[in-house]
Amino acid sequence: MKHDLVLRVVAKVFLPFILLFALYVQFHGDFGPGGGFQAGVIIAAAIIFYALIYGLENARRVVPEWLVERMMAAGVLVYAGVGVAGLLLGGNYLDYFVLDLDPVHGQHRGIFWVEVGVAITVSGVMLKIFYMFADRGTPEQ
Amino acid sequence: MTASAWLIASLVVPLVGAGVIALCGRLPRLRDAITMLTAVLLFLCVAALVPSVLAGARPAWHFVQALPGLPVAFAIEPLGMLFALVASGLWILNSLYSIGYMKANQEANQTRFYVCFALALMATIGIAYAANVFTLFLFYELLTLVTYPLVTHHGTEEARRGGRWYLALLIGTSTVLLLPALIFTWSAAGTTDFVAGGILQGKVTGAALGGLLALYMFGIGKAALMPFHRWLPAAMVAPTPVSALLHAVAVVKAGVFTVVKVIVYIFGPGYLAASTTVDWLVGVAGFTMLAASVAALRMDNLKRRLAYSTVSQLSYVVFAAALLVPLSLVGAAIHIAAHALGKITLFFAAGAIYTAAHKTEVSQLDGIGRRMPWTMGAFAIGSLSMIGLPPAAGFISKWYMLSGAVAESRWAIVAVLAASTLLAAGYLLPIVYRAFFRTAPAAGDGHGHGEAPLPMVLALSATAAGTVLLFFLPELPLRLARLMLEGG
Amino acid sequence: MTFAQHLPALQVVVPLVTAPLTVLLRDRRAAYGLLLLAAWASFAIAIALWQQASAAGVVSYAIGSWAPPWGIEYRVDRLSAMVLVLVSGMAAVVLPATRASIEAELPREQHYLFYTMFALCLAGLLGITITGDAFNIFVFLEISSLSTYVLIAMGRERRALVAAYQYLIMGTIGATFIVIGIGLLYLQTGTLNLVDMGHRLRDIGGHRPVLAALAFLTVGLSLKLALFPLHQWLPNAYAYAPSVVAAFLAATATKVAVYALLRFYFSVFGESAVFNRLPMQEVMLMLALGGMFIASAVACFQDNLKRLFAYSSVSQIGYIVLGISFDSVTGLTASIIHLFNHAFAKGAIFLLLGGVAATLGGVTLDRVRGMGRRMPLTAFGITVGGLSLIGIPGTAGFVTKWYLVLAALQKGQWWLAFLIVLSSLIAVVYVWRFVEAAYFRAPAGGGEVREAPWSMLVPAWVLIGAVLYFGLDTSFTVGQGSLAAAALLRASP
Amino acid sequence: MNVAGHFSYAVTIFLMVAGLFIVIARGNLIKKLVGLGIFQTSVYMLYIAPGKLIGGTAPIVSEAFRVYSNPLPHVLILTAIVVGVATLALGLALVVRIRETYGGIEEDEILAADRQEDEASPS
Amino acid sequence: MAVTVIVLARSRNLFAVVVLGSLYSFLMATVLVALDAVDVAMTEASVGAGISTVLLLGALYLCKSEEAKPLHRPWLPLVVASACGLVLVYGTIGLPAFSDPAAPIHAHVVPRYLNDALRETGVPNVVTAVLASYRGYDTLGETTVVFTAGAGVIALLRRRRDRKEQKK
Repeated sequence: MKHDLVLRVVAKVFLPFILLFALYVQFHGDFGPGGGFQAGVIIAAAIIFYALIYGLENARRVVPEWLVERMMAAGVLVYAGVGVAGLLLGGNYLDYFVLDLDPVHGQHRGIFWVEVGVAITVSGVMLKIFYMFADRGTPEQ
Repeated sequence: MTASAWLIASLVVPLVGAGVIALCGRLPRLRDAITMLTAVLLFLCVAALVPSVLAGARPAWHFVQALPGLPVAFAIEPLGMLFALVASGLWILNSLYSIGYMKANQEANQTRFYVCFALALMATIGIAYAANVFTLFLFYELLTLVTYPLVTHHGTEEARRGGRWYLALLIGTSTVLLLPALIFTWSAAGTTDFVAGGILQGKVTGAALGGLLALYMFGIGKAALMPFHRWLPAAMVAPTPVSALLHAVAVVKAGVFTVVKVIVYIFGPGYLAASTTVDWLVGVAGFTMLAASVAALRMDNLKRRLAYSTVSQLSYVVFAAALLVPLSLVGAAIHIAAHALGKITLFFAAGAIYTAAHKTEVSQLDGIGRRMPWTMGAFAIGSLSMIGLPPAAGFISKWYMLSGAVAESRWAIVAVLAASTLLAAGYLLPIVYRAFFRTAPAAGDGHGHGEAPLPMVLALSATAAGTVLLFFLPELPLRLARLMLEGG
Repeated sequence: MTFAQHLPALQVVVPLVTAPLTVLLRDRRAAYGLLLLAAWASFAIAIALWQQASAAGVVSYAIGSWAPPWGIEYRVDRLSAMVLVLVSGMAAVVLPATRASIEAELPREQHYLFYTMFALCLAGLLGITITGDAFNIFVFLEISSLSTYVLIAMGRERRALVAAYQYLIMGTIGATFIVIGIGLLYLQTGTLNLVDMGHRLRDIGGHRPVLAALAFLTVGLSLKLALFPLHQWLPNAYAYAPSVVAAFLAATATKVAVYALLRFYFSVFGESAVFNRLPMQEVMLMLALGGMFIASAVACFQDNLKRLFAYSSVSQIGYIVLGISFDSVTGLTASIIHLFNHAFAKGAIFLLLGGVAATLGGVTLDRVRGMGRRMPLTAFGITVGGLSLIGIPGTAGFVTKWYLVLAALQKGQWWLAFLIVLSSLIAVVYVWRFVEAAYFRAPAGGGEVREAPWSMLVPAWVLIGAVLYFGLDTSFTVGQGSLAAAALLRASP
Repeated sequence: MNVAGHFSYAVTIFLMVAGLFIVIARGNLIKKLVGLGIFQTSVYMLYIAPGKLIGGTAPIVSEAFRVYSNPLPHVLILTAIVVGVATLALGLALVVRIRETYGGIEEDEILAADRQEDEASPS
Repeated sequence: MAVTVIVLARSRNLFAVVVLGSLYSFLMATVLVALDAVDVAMTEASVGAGISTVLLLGALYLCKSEEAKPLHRPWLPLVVASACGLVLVYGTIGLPAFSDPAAPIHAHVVPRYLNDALRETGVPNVVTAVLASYRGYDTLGETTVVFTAGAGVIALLRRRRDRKEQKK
């Protein structure tokens, strides 16, 4: 199906929207349903979608393996980092109050970064897994 | 050095010795020299303790608090002194003997052999010095473990089977019977220390007391009470020095020693006699004495015959102890020493015969006395001691047992003793007779052989001499034994 | 806020953060160094925490400064402190040995991932132990489990994969059971904080849902701690995993599950609910005995030493559960002590077996023939460990046996006392199969055989040393253990 | 007790039984995993359903509503779902490897293969 | 939903199984929405119906997609499973009825979330608030789980270069 023109065009049109939607889910998570995890999944889905249509190689060119693997780790670090930041700023671990002069803003900030962390890791992992399975699929030579 | 310093020394010396022996495995001569050295040192350490113990002192050492209320501690009382003295003293001769034996028979794994031997001695001393049943149990198990490699020394299928029996019976009895008994004692009396007059008065009564006694008596498998005696013949697959020291002195004596200790210092003869019946124990011991003797009669293999004789002789001690009267208890104590000397002589002789003439069966011994006069002479003396005739040490111990029984006017017991004496004569004297008064088979395969290597002959002559000596001056053991009863 | 107050959080966070870092680094030496650092750090933290706990009784830490029960609480009491010390300590001791064996057993580009997984496993186990929140237990249980599956699957033989898969299935079922149990509890108490739960359950009393929750948690945790007859996953998992993994898991994973069980029984349900309303005591007793005898018996017929000692693990777990089933201070003490004693012995044995596998190319009985002469240190180490499994006086195992028998006698159950000592005789059989092979049989293959690498010998002998030391001086294990046991029983409603 | 009030529990239990059954009974490794998934899903119901309040709305605070359904179970289940998918991924990875080394994904085949190995090379 | 599961249990074609699985997830998601668990529903839809399906299909693509007939009779498993079910029935009987406002889960702990979350965290979506803040630590754990899975899959599925060289 790589050469199906319609699909390619449709995909080209759709991808930005999917990613946009992902971002929406990500940051609107505070007010409506959604959050880092869902967003991460959607991002991953978008890329996978892309890979299915344009082929694994192109996908790899857009989102290279090393980046994916880094993302996996980075996300967790961001999350844990927020916690450590709380420590350094004199609170308990994962204490968001101290992240800003105004505790509520602190909470907001903390939650925001935490969600970012989740999104990064999740999308990274999902992509990586997909790549791995796809790898196994292609016969070795 | 203070007494307790000597005490620690006599535990450390064999340990260090074992370590050094292990290190110079590459240099046989040095290794053997060190074995001898260790043995002598150990004996000196032990001997150095005798005066103070005779003077009534009780050297003690608190090593470590193993469990709350259960220290690993040592305290020397007369009986332990006697036992340690016998074991360490005989180790010197035995080392001399085994050096000759192992060389002459080109045994393998000699280093392992000497290391385990040293460790076994350490364990024995630990048993002798133990201040409570817990410590005693610790070294009791240690002794089993370190002697196992000696039993299995040859590594043949037969040796392994013997080893399995050895472990199965010794570990089995000690774990399944002795350990619960120990723990029960502790939970009942709150202590396991050896105290003159016992620690169980009023704490354990009636049936429980009888049951506990049974657990102890059968749990101490090293005492080889029937039906747990099978390990002793099985252990005869070991090289003769092992049979000699361990199965004539260290291990089995550790068993009967424990029996006496438990009866005297845990139950307390008075309390035991007052509160429960021990006739069954006397019965079992008596039965073992006779049955083992009968079995010995039917053994053609020399070492196995001696092994069964050991089983029966051990029961003398249990038997005497179970009479619970002072005289017989003294007899029991003395018998530990007497039988040790006599039996080690017999085994030495057996080993000498094997080494010189490669003969293991009684029926092959016709006329061997002419070729090996020293050996067989010693054998004769040992036999006398076993039977209990003067001028051998066995007479004294048997004398005390008998007089104890007579004083109690328990004629059945006198009868049993007499019967077993006859049996002992029955299974030992024929050997002497064959050796001296039968002519060797003309085409004897082993003709041309003379005495065994010098070290062995020296050793066995020495032990034989000791047997006689103990008969003429039994002062030291007697005093120790009496001290024990006066409430060590 | 001083540094000391944040130790509870750091205890878990340190290894947790190490994992992604190792992935970022992607270099096996750096990863190894980092992990080693983290392990020793968390060991130090654990000891510090233990001192705090034994001083203050309970150390509570509100994560995110949300007071429990709204936020997640970290709660360190004597027992959890001890387990923390055990787990982190084992990691710290085992790790130095991993380098050599991993480089021997794994393809190069997997090394750093192995360390990642190890870090995650450590973090998960520590998390289970330290947390005071029911659902948090589940989360960290999953962290440790998932990483464990991977670690096992990294084994050399292809059977490692199947073993890991079976463990994954059974482990997940177990975890789900635990979630159901927690859910039932939550539905009745409305809280997830263990202590809070305990209080509210006391008011509710033991009506049906509580008992159902009890049942589900028991089954789930029993799967995790390989209580007979739910142990099928364990032998293969230990036998085919990389040796160091086997050593680490044998020493920690099941122990942590036992800890969780104790926690739920005595801190949440309360022993009255556990042992009075249900025939728990009898059930556990029977299962424990079954494990002690049947598993040991099976062990006697194994030719692969790893499998042999894996089955022996099952039977040893029987001892631990038996101690719990006594529902007395002495019994609990025995269980808690045995957590340590068995961890030391088994850890050492599996480490040394790793060395054997590396040098002799296998751990079957006929391969180890005559190794007593060729690799004396290794052989003797395994022997001492085995003696401890038997419970020979002078080794740590004896202390456990002592307390188990004592507990039985205090209940006046003579028959039980005899069964306990009898089961230890079976241990003699399977240990002696090794001893005879190692010392009293001629080597099968010729060729010069060296000792196992020092990097494996030293850690193993550290553990053996512990076995011997705690066999003679039990002031730490027994002292702390009895205190913890008393605290548990006192705290439990 | 009213049956209707416990309908949700009934569903939960049914799903659970079915899932568990698939896991244990089926020999196919992938199918086992699917069953496992269902088994885990059953737990979602157990948590979420009791959290619902009739007349309540999703727990997103605004002036419009007063009654909200219980958010805490939602949080827990979010975590549970994630754990579930993580497990699934790992399991599948294992299955793929098994398939590569054994050439099959039927439990029986694999066990048979191992047995043959044992017979081929004792110890 | 029940129907789906039964069919799923019976069907032997793995492809069908997978499709049914995702269908099942969708149903589950709708039910969850009905239960006001929008976040969960969203996740279930994206994960259960999305990712899982993709993964399963990927795995199928690598393995054969027909299931052999199970050799052993499925009675024992049925018994085991039903036994667990019965215990759960037994357990749930005592539980508060559906949507009972007095149930402890509504009475305890949660009220604070509902009443104060907005003020304390400034996030109206209480789920997010609890998820990321009150029980943020759980979520950290959850993220770690995901990470673990990812790293694990890498460890399991990465091509073994050196091994192939050995083969050659």
